[in-house]
Amino acid sequence: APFAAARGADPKRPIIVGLSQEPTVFHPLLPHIEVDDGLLMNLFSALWFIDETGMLQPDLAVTVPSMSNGGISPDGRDWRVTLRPDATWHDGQPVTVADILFTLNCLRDPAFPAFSRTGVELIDDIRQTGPHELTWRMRAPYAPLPAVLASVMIVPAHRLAHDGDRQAFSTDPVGSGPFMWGGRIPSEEIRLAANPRWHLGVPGVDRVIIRYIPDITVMFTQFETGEIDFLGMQGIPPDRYAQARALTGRRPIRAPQPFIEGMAFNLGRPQFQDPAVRTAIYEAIDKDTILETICENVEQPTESFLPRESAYFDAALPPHRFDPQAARERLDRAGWRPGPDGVRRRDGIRLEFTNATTAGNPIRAQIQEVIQESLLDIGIVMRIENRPAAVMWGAYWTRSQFDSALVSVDYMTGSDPDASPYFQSDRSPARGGAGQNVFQYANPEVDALFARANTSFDHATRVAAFARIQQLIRRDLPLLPFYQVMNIEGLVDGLDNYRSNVNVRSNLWNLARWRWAS
Amino acid sequence: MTGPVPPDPVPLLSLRGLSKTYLRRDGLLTRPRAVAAARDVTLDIARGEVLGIVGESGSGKSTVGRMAMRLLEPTAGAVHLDGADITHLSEQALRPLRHKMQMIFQDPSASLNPRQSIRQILTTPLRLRGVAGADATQEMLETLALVGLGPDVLGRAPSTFSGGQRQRLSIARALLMKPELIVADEAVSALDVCVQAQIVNLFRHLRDRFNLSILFIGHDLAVVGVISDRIAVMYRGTLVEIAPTEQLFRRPRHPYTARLLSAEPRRGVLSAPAPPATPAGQHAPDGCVFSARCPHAADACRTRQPALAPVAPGHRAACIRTDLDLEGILPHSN
Amino acid sequence: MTAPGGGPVLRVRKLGVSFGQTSLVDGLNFDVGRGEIVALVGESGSGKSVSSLAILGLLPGADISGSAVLHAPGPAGDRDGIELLGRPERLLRPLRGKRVSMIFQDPMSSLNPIRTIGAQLREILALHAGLDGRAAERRAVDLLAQVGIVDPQGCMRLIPQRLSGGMRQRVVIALAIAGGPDLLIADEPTTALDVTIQAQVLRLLLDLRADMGMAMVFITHNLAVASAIADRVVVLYAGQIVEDAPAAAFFAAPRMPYSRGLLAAAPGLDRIASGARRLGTLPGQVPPPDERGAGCRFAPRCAWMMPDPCARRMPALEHVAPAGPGGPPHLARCARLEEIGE
Amino acid sequence: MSGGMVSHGVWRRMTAGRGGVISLLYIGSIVFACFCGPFLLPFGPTSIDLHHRFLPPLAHGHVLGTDEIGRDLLARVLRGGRVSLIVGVVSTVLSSLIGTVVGIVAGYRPGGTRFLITTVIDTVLCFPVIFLLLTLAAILHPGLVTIVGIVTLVSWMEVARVAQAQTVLVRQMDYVTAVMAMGAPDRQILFREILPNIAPAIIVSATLNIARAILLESYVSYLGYGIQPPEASWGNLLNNAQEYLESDPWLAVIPGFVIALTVAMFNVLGAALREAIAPGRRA
Amino acid sequence: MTGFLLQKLGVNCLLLVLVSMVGFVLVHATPGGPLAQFALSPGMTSARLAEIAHGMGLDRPLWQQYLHWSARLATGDWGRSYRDQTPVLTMIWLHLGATAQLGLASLILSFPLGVALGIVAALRAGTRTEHLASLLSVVLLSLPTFWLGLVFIYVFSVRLGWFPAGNLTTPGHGAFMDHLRHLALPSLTLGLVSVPLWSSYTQAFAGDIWRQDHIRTARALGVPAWRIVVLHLLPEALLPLIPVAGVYLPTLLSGALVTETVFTWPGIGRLLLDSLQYRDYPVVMGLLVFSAALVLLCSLVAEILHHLCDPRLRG
Ligand SMILES: Nc1ncnc2c1ncn2[C@@H]1O[C@H](COP(=O)(O)OP(=O)(O)OP(=O)(O)O)[C@@H](O)[C@H]1O
Ligand SMILES: Nc1ncnc2c1ncn2[C@@H]1O[C@H](COP(=O)(O)OP(=O)(O)OP(=O)(O)O)[C@@H](O)[C@H]1O
Ligand SMILES: [Mg+2]
Ligand SMILES: [Mg+2]
Repeated sequence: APFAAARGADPKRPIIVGLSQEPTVFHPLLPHIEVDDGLLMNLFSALWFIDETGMLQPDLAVTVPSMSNGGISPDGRDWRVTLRPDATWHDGQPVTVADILFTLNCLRDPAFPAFSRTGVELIDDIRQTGPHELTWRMRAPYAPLPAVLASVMIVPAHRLAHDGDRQAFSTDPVGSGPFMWGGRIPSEEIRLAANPRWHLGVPGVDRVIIRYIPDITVMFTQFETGEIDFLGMQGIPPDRYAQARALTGRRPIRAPQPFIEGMAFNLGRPQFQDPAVRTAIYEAIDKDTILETICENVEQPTESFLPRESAYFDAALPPHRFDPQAARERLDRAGWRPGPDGVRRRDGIRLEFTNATTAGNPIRAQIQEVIQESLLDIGIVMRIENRPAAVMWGAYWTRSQFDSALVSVDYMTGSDPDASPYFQSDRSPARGGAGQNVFQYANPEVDALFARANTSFDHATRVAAFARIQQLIRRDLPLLPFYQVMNIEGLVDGLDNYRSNVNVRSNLWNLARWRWAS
Repeated sequence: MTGPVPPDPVPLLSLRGLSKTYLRRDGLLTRPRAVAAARDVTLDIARGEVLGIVGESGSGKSTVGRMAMRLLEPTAGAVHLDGADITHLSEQALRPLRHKMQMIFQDPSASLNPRQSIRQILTTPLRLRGVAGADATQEMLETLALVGLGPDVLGRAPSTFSGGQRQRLSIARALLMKPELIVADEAVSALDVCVQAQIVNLFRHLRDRFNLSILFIGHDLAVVGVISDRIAVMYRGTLVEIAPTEQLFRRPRHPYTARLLSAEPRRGVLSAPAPPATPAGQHAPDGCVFSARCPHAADACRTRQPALAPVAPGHRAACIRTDLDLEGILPHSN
Repeated sequence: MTAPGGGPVLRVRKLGVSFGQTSLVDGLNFDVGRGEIVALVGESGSGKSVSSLAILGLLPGADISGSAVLHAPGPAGDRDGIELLGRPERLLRPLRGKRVSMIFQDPMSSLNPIRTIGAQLREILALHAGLDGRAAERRAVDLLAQVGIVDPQGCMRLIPQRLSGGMRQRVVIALAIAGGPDLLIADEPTTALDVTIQAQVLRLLLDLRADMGMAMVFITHNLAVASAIADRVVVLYAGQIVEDAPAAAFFAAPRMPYSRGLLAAAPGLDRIASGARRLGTLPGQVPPPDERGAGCRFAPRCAWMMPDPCARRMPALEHVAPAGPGGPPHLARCARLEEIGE
Repeated sequence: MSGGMVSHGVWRRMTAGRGGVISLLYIGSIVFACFCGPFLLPFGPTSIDLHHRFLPPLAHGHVLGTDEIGRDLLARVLRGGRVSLIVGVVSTVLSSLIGTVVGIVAGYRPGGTRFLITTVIDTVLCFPVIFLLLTLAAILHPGLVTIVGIVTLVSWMEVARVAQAQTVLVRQMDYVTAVMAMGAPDRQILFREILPNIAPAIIVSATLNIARAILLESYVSYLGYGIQPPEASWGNLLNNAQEYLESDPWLAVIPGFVIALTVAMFNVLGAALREAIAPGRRA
Repeated sequence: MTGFLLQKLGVNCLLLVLVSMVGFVLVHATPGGPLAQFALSPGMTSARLAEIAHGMGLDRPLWQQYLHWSARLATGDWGRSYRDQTPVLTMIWLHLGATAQLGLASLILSFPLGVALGIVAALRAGTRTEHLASLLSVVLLSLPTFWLGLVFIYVFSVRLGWFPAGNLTTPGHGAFMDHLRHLALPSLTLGLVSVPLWSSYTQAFAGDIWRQDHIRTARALGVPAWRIVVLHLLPEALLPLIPVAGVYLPTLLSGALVTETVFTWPGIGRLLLDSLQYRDYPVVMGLLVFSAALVLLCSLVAEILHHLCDPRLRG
């Protein structure tokens, strides 16, 4: 096991975690957001999990099935999983194959409001084949499945079999993870208590308190005053990084995230259909200076939609070049000429568009303002129309009603680089597809590459396919990749074993191993 | 004796059985209580007649005045102006008739808009009559002179005047409407004797010269006496006696009137009536309103409120003790 | 009735009141003897209320000059007395209510609308008579009975709104006399009342004078009232005293032309009988405070006016007839006193 | 004609006192500065200079320093003043107007009309302010007009209540009855007799409203429904500066000071106006 | 009395129905929806979102949804939060305590302070003291709450370390004193910003009364100044504040939002904001009905209380 289970010097001292959003979903199969993940990973266990190196590590399963250990048949369609016998639920009941079956069946049931059915819907013919063993058959091979299953938390069948159980579960969830539910004050905190019977050891502390602190500035202050030990989600704003480093007894940590911050285009808009326009816009943006000044050198510039920690990341993509003159010339060549008001146009289409992002994010607003000025410089008008999150991510985003947007998106599927929901041409909701291709991006070559990569279990084949996809996306620019998001998390000195993990959506993933140094 | 004005076939103003009951909710926790401010008041005012109304404070004088002006909805009864029933006319329909009657209010400081200059205040009636320009100014100045004020007042705000001057201004405003009837509610109470005399003379003059009718409400018997042709006496909302002035002063026929007259201070003499034996307001519900305080009350007085009945020519009183010989404040003439 | 006697309780000398540039009252001289009722009459706006407020130190923002000395009552009074004008609030407060009290012009608004009559009376009694608890309660009931309230116990528990105007006026008087003052200034206490209640109130004030020897300044417009109650009459015109006479003498034979005009304008009952309904009036108007000339202020309206002394020089307030020792003086302000005669 | 005379008098009396003159001068100059000032400054309110961020006041010719992306703070403050003043003044004027008319009518007409109006007022009062802010702003298109509209919508009720209560009082006064007794039409009674007398109370609530409107705008913008970058307002300059309260406090101090000063001046103006309308009120 | 109450209750019930109807339409008319927050989740598709929305009944006609909701409300079922499945009433109840504490504490601070300030300004009208008092009110009025709160946090938490920067309690110190320390800064902030409300009304009312004759009477009778202010002026000036409080108190429910955010105080304001932002319709509607009922109740109670406290209005 990667962890040497060890109690901290002072296991009674609780760890106080500050998050700027409130975890509210305590049933891991229901739709939830990142902040819920941080909690759910500690209450529940999956069959296996992804560690900070990207390796899958067994959790409820004895081993992670693969072709080499025979857990997956050579055609990638027959799977066999063996459970460890000693795992129990928080209420003392053993974790059994029935629970796994129940969980997978929930996800496969179209009537169940599961947060995602990607991959799982391909599973067929599940059966228990031994006291601790089960098998299933895939309707089609699907390489990302292990990564997908790493985020499928197993739920207790005996607690959820009946009507109305789901609602009771929301106030008293029972899992098999390292921590047990210790109570909740809505809008204030959630308390977790160490699970003494945890199958992977004993958590390093007895209690964890997760506090909801909606204002980022306030959260930083509470970190400053020592009211929270760990500042997690949403993190410390870049412009406070220097200040945070000067604190004594606490330190900021740059934790790489799977999110890629960039400017997304809606290619359904006539002004964006010409790749020259997208390229020119990219060229006109002084990305380096933005990263240097507004982002205080905290963020890592990138050209890919994959995080650099991914094994599939292509480091050889052409770098961005800031060259407004080149941008102007490119537009001139493409026939976009400045009109009398200085705004470029072609065939009655003006180079004018709106840009939106979630309101109340000062860094993004500053970046928008800088871009706005830079684009005006080359004859493009960008109007800023930000929206609150609930509006922004509603139909406006999903139905491609935006012109362009400043967003940070995790394009991967778990730790797998599968980004087909975002880039395959048949996955655009605005065109009737099921997926997240809100860019309305369509490139047959990309479509083919995804199909190849997702059905192959051969690492080399997949690496090659994803490298080509990254190159094509970099060339076509349905989104302008600015940087890979670094979350600056804050940690009090003397709290050991924090590990940043780009493969999961929350760095609370190994909270069980955190402990107070002696 | 100047003799009563011969009754006009059609009186200018005629009040028929006017009653007003206020529903007063003293608190959330109590039932609304009915307060009879006026009960079955019947009066006529002829053209060119000055009718005085006296009575103790709260006896309903202002209430009657306001009902006569249709500024207050009567609970029962009717108001006739020039023979026409105006009790149920809408405010809209009433508007043209309002020119004919004007009111001077009891409180001089409350009846002038504190945010307007005197010119603005006096322009309002002229404008409503359609007089404008030089004519308006001319008329304004003439009327001001009538009440003893000069042109210098026009630019000033009401707050810069003394109580007496304000009272004169509101009289001037009423006169500017050129009404046929004025209801003057204690119009001279706040004035010093000199100005009071001016106004009293002015009213007499207007009555003689323009045949103006005046309903003059007051509590200074001397003033009311000097100005009025006839006087009505009210007690607790009920009209208890009505008679030509001299007749009333010489020989009151209602014990309350007698009591009122006896309280009038005269030079060097102060005759205060004995304080009432019972706390006020405790008269029998059906009996005569004055029965609780009346020194002459008989048993019959406690069972029934007597109606206003003629006791002499032009003289009516609501008292069953017609046998009494009550003392007035003027010597008996006969 | 107690005859006025002894030294004055209040001696006012050269009292002047002005607001900024406008002088409202100037050179007021008058005395109030022990147990004496002085009626202050005069046209509206002549400064009656202002002067009495000034004496009590209740006129903020005004410039006050002259002197008003309060003497202890007694057969001879004391020599020095207490100067009221310019006395700091801290030192004035103990005098107010105890030595000198005031009833204001409007009885309706002079009582605290949300405290019971009992509470208001008890407060004053605790303050000036040192009474509290039972004793204060008893004294309060006594006072209310004394001012003629029929059900004093019940009245104690009521708030002013539940009382009729006459009752309220009597409560105000009860408050004013609770401290047993030597001097009571009553500013038109009966103007708002009807004649029956007015008569009761006047009777009450006379009784109080008789019982407690309280001196009184009685401000009024109503000459009939003044004649019924006052020992002496002081007439104010345009901020000056124009006549100061014993009541009897005044009503019999006023000497100053304005006083005569006043009496002529008063509506007497005799007029009704005689049928002479027209009241005597004075022509013209009172000059506003800032348009007072150097001469006699009444001159422009005076029938006896002569250009020479009247319009040029202000006449002095002079004795009409030589007052005998202890006899009541009669003063008037007119250049032609002699000629006008009686 | 005569109305002119009195309003002339109001103006004269208002400018007679020190408070009136000072506040008028201040308001005049801040309006001028906000609407014309940006054209006279060497730095535009939107010209970004990422290499000169967070300059302290007086550095490099920036009188008030620069903000987090190197824009001249003075230019920003003046530019922001436009939005804040427009929102503050226009919504206050609108809410006072609506509130006054509604309140006066409700106060003047007992019975059905009053019941209807008080019901509407009560209904709107039942909605928490944030609820209205968030839902309406999300439904409407964000922008200055929306903000003015929303701020007006959430603040007219108070004026209406004040106006109604005052009207009920004033309507009973004899000077109103007197004019009614002359047969004057309702319009004249409402606007010539009643309105001038309830104006002081309305002015009080209006001056309180200006501050609230300016702050409310910043709040709406903060929630993402307000004016959009690069436009600024005093409130959102202050909002954006909260992060730098420790490191670069002037970014917060300056807009905060301008808001407080402006609000104070409107209060002084209100007091002077009230004094001018009610000249007879002596202590 | 009962008649009056019944009539008032009837009208208020109608108002509640009206408010809930308007509110329902407004809430559902806002763009976005309760599921928008999941749009960026990996593997989420709009088809999936539509299926979930259908399961929640969100795709039915609005009037049906309203009827359904109101019918259940009538039976006492306020529904459950979309976000965490907690029953709405429980949710409101859990947040109400925090808000009530904060509101009460700030009231205890702001009311006496505001009244004192208003009285001083009224009594010293026209003097430097009055100007100073009004200046203080204006400054407090124009201070944005979050700004003031942050300054307090920097001064009293970060620099001086006297008080915690937020939350209800310190973990492990659930004691009463600890809770009071947590309450200190938020209530100070909210208290200070509400001072101008009380001071401006008090100044207006007390100024009026101070000019009235009965105050002068009290002075003429030699009542000491402090007694006049405390016993004569104050009670009368406070009476008209009762209806003001009746309007003000319910607004604290959501009006304390900014303070609650800055000091991470889990109150109703934040619940409302979060529910609005996540389009948690049942909670939003529940809060709306609850706060509307509170508004109506408070104004009714204030009216009754005003009648009980003011002897002039009593029978
Ligand atoms: N709006 C009202 N609501 C209830 N009761 C009222 C109202 N107006 C007057 N009253 C009552 O009606 C009665 C008569 O009042 P009114 O004003 O007519 O008396 P008045 O004879 O004019 O008295 P005064 O001489 O004091 O002016 C009084 O008892 C008064 O309390
Ligand atoms: N605070 C003040 N400032 C300026 N002038 C004032 C003030 N108070 C009173 N006056 C003026 O002083 C003059 C005298 O007023 P005062 O109240 O003493 O008159 P009065 O003799 O009592 O009259 P009334 O009989 O009407 O009560 C009036 O002209 C009045 O306008
Ligand atoms: Mg009356
Ligand atoms: Mg007076």
